[in-house]
Amino acid sequence: MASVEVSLTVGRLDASLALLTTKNHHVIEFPTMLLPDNIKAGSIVKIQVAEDAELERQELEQFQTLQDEILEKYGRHSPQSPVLKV
Amino acid sequence: MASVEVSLTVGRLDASLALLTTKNHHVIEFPTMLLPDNIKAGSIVKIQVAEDAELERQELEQFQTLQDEILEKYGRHSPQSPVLKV
Amino acid sequence: MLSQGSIPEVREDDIGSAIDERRAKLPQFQDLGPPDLVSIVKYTPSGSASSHNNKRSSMQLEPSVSSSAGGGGGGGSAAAGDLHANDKHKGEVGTFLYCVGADTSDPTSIAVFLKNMADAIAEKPQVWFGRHKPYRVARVTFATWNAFRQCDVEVVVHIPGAVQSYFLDTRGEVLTVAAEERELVWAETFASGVVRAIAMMADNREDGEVNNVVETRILNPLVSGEIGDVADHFIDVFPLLYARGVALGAPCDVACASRTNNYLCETLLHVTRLTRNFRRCRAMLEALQRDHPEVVVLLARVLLDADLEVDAVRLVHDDLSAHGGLVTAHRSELLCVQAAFLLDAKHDYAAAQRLAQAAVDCAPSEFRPWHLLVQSYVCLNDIENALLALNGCPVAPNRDRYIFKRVVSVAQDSANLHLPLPMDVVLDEVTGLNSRDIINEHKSVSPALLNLPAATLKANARTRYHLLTEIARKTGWESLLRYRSKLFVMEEEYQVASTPPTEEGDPLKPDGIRTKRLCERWLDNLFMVLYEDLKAYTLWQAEQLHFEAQNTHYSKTTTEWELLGLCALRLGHREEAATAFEAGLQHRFSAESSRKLLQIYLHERSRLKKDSDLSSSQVTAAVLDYDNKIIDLCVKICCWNHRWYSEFSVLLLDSLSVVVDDMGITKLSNEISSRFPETVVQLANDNLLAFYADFTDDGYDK
Amino acid sequence: MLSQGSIPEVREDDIGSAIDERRAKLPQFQDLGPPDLVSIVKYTPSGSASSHNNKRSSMQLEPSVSSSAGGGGGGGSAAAGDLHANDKHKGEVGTFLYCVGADTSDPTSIAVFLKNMADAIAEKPQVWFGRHKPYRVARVTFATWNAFRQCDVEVVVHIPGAVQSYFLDTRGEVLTVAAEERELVWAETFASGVVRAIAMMADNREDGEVNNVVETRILNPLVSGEIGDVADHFIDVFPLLYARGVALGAPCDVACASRTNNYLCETLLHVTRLTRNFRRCRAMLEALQRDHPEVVVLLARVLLDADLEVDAVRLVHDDLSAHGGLVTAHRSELLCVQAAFLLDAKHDYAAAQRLAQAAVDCAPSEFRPWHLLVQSYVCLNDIENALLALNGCPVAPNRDRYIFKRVVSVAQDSANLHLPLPMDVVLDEVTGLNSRDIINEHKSVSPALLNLPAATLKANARTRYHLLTEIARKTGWESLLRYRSKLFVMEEEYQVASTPPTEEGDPLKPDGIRTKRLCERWLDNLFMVLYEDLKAYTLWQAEQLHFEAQNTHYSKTTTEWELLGLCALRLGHREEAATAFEAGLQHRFSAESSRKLLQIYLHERSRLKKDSDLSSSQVTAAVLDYDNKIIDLCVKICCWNHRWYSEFSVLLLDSLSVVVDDMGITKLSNEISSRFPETVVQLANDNLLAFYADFTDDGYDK
Repeated sequence: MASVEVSLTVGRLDASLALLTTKNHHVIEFPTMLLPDNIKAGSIVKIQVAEDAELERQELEQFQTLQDEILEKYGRHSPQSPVLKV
Repeated sequence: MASVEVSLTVGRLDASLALLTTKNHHVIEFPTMLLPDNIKAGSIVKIQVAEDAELERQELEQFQTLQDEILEKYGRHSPQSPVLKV
Repeated sequence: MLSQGSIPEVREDDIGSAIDERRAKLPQFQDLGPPDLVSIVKYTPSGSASSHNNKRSSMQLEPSVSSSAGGGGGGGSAAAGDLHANDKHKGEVGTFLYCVGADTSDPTSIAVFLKNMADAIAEKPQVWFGRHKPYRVARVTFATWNAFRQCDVEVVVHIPGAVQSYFLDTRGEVLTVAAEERELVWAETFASGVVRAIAMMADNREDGEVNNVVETRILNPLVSGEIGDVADHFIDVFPLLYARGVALGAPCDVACASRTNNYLCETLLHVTRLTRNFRRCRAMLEALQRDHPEVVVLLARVLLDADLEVDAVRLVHDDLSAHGGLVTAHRSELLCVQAAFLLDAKHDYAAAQRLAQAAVDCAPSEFRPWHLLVQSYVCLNDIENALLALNGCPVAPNRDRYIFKRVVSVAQDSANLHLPLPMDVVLDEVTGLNSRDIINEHKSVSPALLNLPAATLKANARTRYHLLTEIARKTGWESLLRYRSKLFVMEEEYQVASTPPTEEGDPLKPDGIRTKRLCERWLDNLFMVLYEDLKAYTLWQAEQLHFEAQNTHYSKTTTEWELLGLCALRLGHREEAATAFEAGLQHRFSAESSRKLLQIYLHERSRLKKDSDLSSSQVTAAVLDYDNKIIDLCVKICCWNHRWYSEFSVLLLDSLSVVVDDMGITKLSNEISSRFPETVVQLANDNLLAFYADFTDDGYDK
Repeated sequence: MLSQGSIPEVREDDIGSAIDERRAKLPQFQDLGPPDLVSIVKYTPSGSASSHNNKRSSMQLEPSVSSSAGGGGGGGSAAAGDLHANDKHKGEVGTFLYCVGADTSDPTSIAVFLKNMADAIAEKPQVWFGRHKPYRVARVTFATWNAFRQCDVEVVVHIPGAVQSYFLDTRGEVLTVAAEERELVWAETFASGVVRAIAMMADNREDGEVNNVVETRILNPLVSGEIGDVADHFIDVFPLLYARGVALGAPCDVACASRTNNYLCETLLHVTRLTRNFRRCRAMLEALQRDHPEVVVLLARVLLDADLEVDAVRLVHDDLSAHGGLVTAHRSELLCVQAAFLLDAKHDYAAAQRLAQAAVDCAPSEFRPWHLLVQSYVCLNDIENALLALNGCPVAPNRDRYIFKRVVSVAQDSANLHLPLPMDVVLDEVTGLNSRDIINEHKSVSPALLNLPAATLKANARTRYHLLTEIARKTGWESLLRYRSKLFVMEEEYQVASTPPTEEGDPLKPDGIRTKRLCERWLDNLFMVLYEDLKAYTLWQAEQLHFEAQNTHYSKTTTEWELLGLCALRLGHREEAATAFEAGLQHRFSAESSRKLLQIYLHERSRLKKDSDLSSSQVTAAVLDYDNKIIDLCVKICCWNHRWYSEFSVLLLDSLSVVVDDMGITKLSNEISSRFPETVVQLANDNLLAFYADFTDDGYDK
């Protein structure tokens, strides 16, 4: 499964955003919320990002079930009091 | 070691920023650069962030070595041609 | 009903200066652009001048071939400024007004419209700044913005004489249009005009469709056509323009306009609903869908408007199930259609919430998915998630509704403003209202009531405020505050947390900030706004109770009642709002109170019809009662609009249509005749009843 | 050298209007604020008026006790406006000018300064708009901005009569200052004035210290004191103000001002360097460091300025090693000091790069760390990383250098401007320059050369452009373009990549965008700017070669030579730049060319001294040659500055100090006397030599 793993240095950080730098001169605004609690300016963090195919499949399945329920409930019968015919 | 792990849904994304949503109604601007290549709108990603204490220690050591070298090279001898005495 | 009294005019300091100013401002026109401009040159005829003119040939309705728009022939590059340099008369005076809703589908239609206006002015001596002036019109120029092509279309009618028409690009240069493109350009020009008229009414419906540019004549674009049925024509040209609809911009609850989410599409849906032209529109969209799959969004909405629920549900289901995991560009919009349907029509809040969440996930920066998500949570009584989702709503502080703006600035009390009182329709209570008295009434209102901040919220801020008031209605104020401090970090806590680490590298933040989150500043502000509204409302209710307990009459002016009613309405207290508006309307007419009351009545009436606790005869009697009140309000508002040069209101057409559905056009007409003077009856027939009878797709009973 | 000819004035339409306007604008004053304002009321004495005045007592230099600043006594809340309501004379005229560098350490110093100015005006009939006017001065008002306390300090001198002083808050209300705070407030006021004068010179050094507000009299704050040694005083009060230095703002290469990185600290370092007052400053900072560890940053810089390298290196090393992994707030600044030292003084590029990178890592949004990082890479010939780091530089488009701005707007050609020619110093070549001729010369320059975009780059954009030109010098243009397209995604590629996925959920982006990155728009723009400079430079060089090959004289005006020289200088072609400036200066004097040439000479001179290929006598001869050229330029620029009412230039004091170090003050004085007329010699003595002799900490040989 494709995944990205990088090490970054934590520069400034406030309640919402942290500035992380990479070795090749990227500066990345990163949500502080996604940083562990013990992180402070000067820390080095390892970030791993991977696609969660299994969860994606589950969600898709649940969504399809919901769609089918909606069709069953509201798409099988003629409306009770059609105001108009087209 | 403290680490954060979250699952997020990828909404819009462009060359620099992706918008990710959490189940509890956070919207997070995330650098596209840190997403794997196969990610597209609708994907679910797992993000893990952890402090890299070992790398931190190494970097600190290297930095200290550099400092000591600088002291050795430039801080041990009197300057060659002092213009002023204080 | 074109009469001298229904044409407002602004006198120019220099003849033609309004057109010049418009041309200079073309580069600033955005999206839908401003209303059309009518520039008039008129004169009081002397012997020599009129004999000079009589030498001219009679009016020629076809555009002169020498102009570029006239067929791409020779001489098309003449500077537009030169085209005015004819027809000098002694004692000429230049005037202008704005105009909306005129048929701009070809130069002939525009010329006929201008000629009618010229005739009205010349019909009899005009009352002109206190004197009677026997004006003749030398020429009339019409300028209308083609929003698709970003060009201004000008038509000049010389009387007597020729008609010229040309297209100007944003630099004011004459644009050459190839003969084969001519039809398309005029279709664009026509649609731009219809969209402007409808979009303004739709965007400002909550604000009573009020237009602040008083020197504007507003016509119903759906009945003003010289070309036959305007609605049919609009539906027919829609496919030609569809792919460029984004150029027109979108309502302010859209963050980023798309092909299916813009003013052109919104207008199509309004036109179709108003004229009940569902069959034609459905066929058109089904054909269009073959090349543009995303049209499914519009098709679903039309089917729902046409009460073809089953068809709509299937259509949406099939599209949402077809693409597997891939997220189509229109997925979020379609999910919103489905969510809104489940929420409003089916009260299936749990399903609506999941759909809204799915819409948010694939378009996190769009507004509507978030609004629907909050709404679902409110309906599910899930206050915490409702507040969190509200806090997550994206905002666009600079977006605003489409309103008409002046191209030529005119002071409110300008000595150049000619604002006649239309004497052709007289309903004392309405048309005789003294605006000075109302201003004085305003001045006497307590500032606390007059300056409630909720009254000035704009665009999406108002929507988000509405969502907050719905939450507050479920929780009450005290409990709302508890929720707030449980979920959100307060500003002070934030300040501490965001201070950069000093000396020793402070720990990141105080405990708890991770589980709580920052309350967006705008939401914090809305809490304050809500507090002010609640304070005013509570004070009023307590006062009134106190007076009633003492058997004293609780006396307020109409303006005060109106402000109290609006406050109650914002807080969702519909019944108290109605009481306030009704109390105010007992003293005198108020357009704003009438419009709000009209909307309350419509709402109550529809609730009644669904009320299963009442017997059918009870319902019928109660509905009839509401119908009569609705008729009364609609006719009065129609008179008021006419007095301010507007003959078009989507609100009135929508409102009265439910009455027509109940009693048919003939009975409604009789009702109106029995209650109102002849001129008012005529106006109601022209502006309202004739529309149902002659301009709709036989959805109404005679 | 205060004479009538060195006081510019602007005539007021209403007496006192400048002071009124300043008061009205107090809420807009930011950071350092505007220059001081001197408002003068003068009159031509008639019999009655002067007898009226003679009743008054003689001038009283102590502030009147009734004013709040005078000791916190009674009546302190009187509105400041009332304090002017005395002294009405017939034929009164109001004038004003700005002033910088006056000693504002107490009301007495200010009063003496104002009295001297009044005496100069009354000394003899003033040439006033073409007529001789025997003016007397009725009163002078002085207003100076206390940037620490955000208040304006006003001193009014009535002649003859009392002195009043008071503090106004930003609303224009008189501020009550407790007696025990008085000393502190005056220390703030004093320091604010010194910082304004020095910061303006330092920030605009690259622009020739040019001040565009012509009606300004600029004095050297370090010699203007009535209180003894200004530099000593500044160093002594520094600890009192240190903690509030952030209020003064910081130079534009600082993103966020800190306690050790702001105009107050910069001024301390300039004052210490100019006056060679290192001992006093070091002792003060060492004491201050006990409570404020971050002062180590300033201490290290002072030690380096004092050539105490070993002390500095140890100090920095110890601090950077002391905190373990914890990042102190001043760490990034200290790393920058260390990196700059290794880069500039030691040419240890590899170490400098690692330190700059460490500085970037702990302050990624600061400017200087990035600039140093790029610089290190350039020196290491690592072009790719230099470009990537340049692209990473944070930007602040709205930050600009500190310049003097008008508080009262005056048109360039205003009939109220009184701009006398100071006749006390005459050096024909310089003071006789006809500005009309120069304007005409400007008009004849080809627009391509006149409008080179690099010339108008501001603040950090200029720094970043300089870094880009250094890269270009290493690579050449063609190779630079290859690097660019290898490293960066072009705008068009980006557009494709950022299009949202349509139908089928497009793959994220075309191949390769991951390894490349977006070129920031400003960097893209700088490439264009560089291209224009290179084009102009290449064209010039080719033309000149062509002329020389044909043995034709290559003829240019001074303005053209100047523009070519500036272009060459920007591109790092120092030798060609010098040739151009020298060629231009053969026709006529130019202040800009002279200043740039001065800087080139200083640079070459210092290179010479380090050149080990030359014999010591060769070096001495060549250095002497440069010294003579430097003397010549400095004296001429000094005359030019004096002609424009400015007696202060950090550039000149710094430049001439190297000559003083070579030959001593006496020899330098003799050199000047032998070459220039008496008045010029006097000026150079007053404005330059006297400074080294009397206002420095015996760092110079007599």
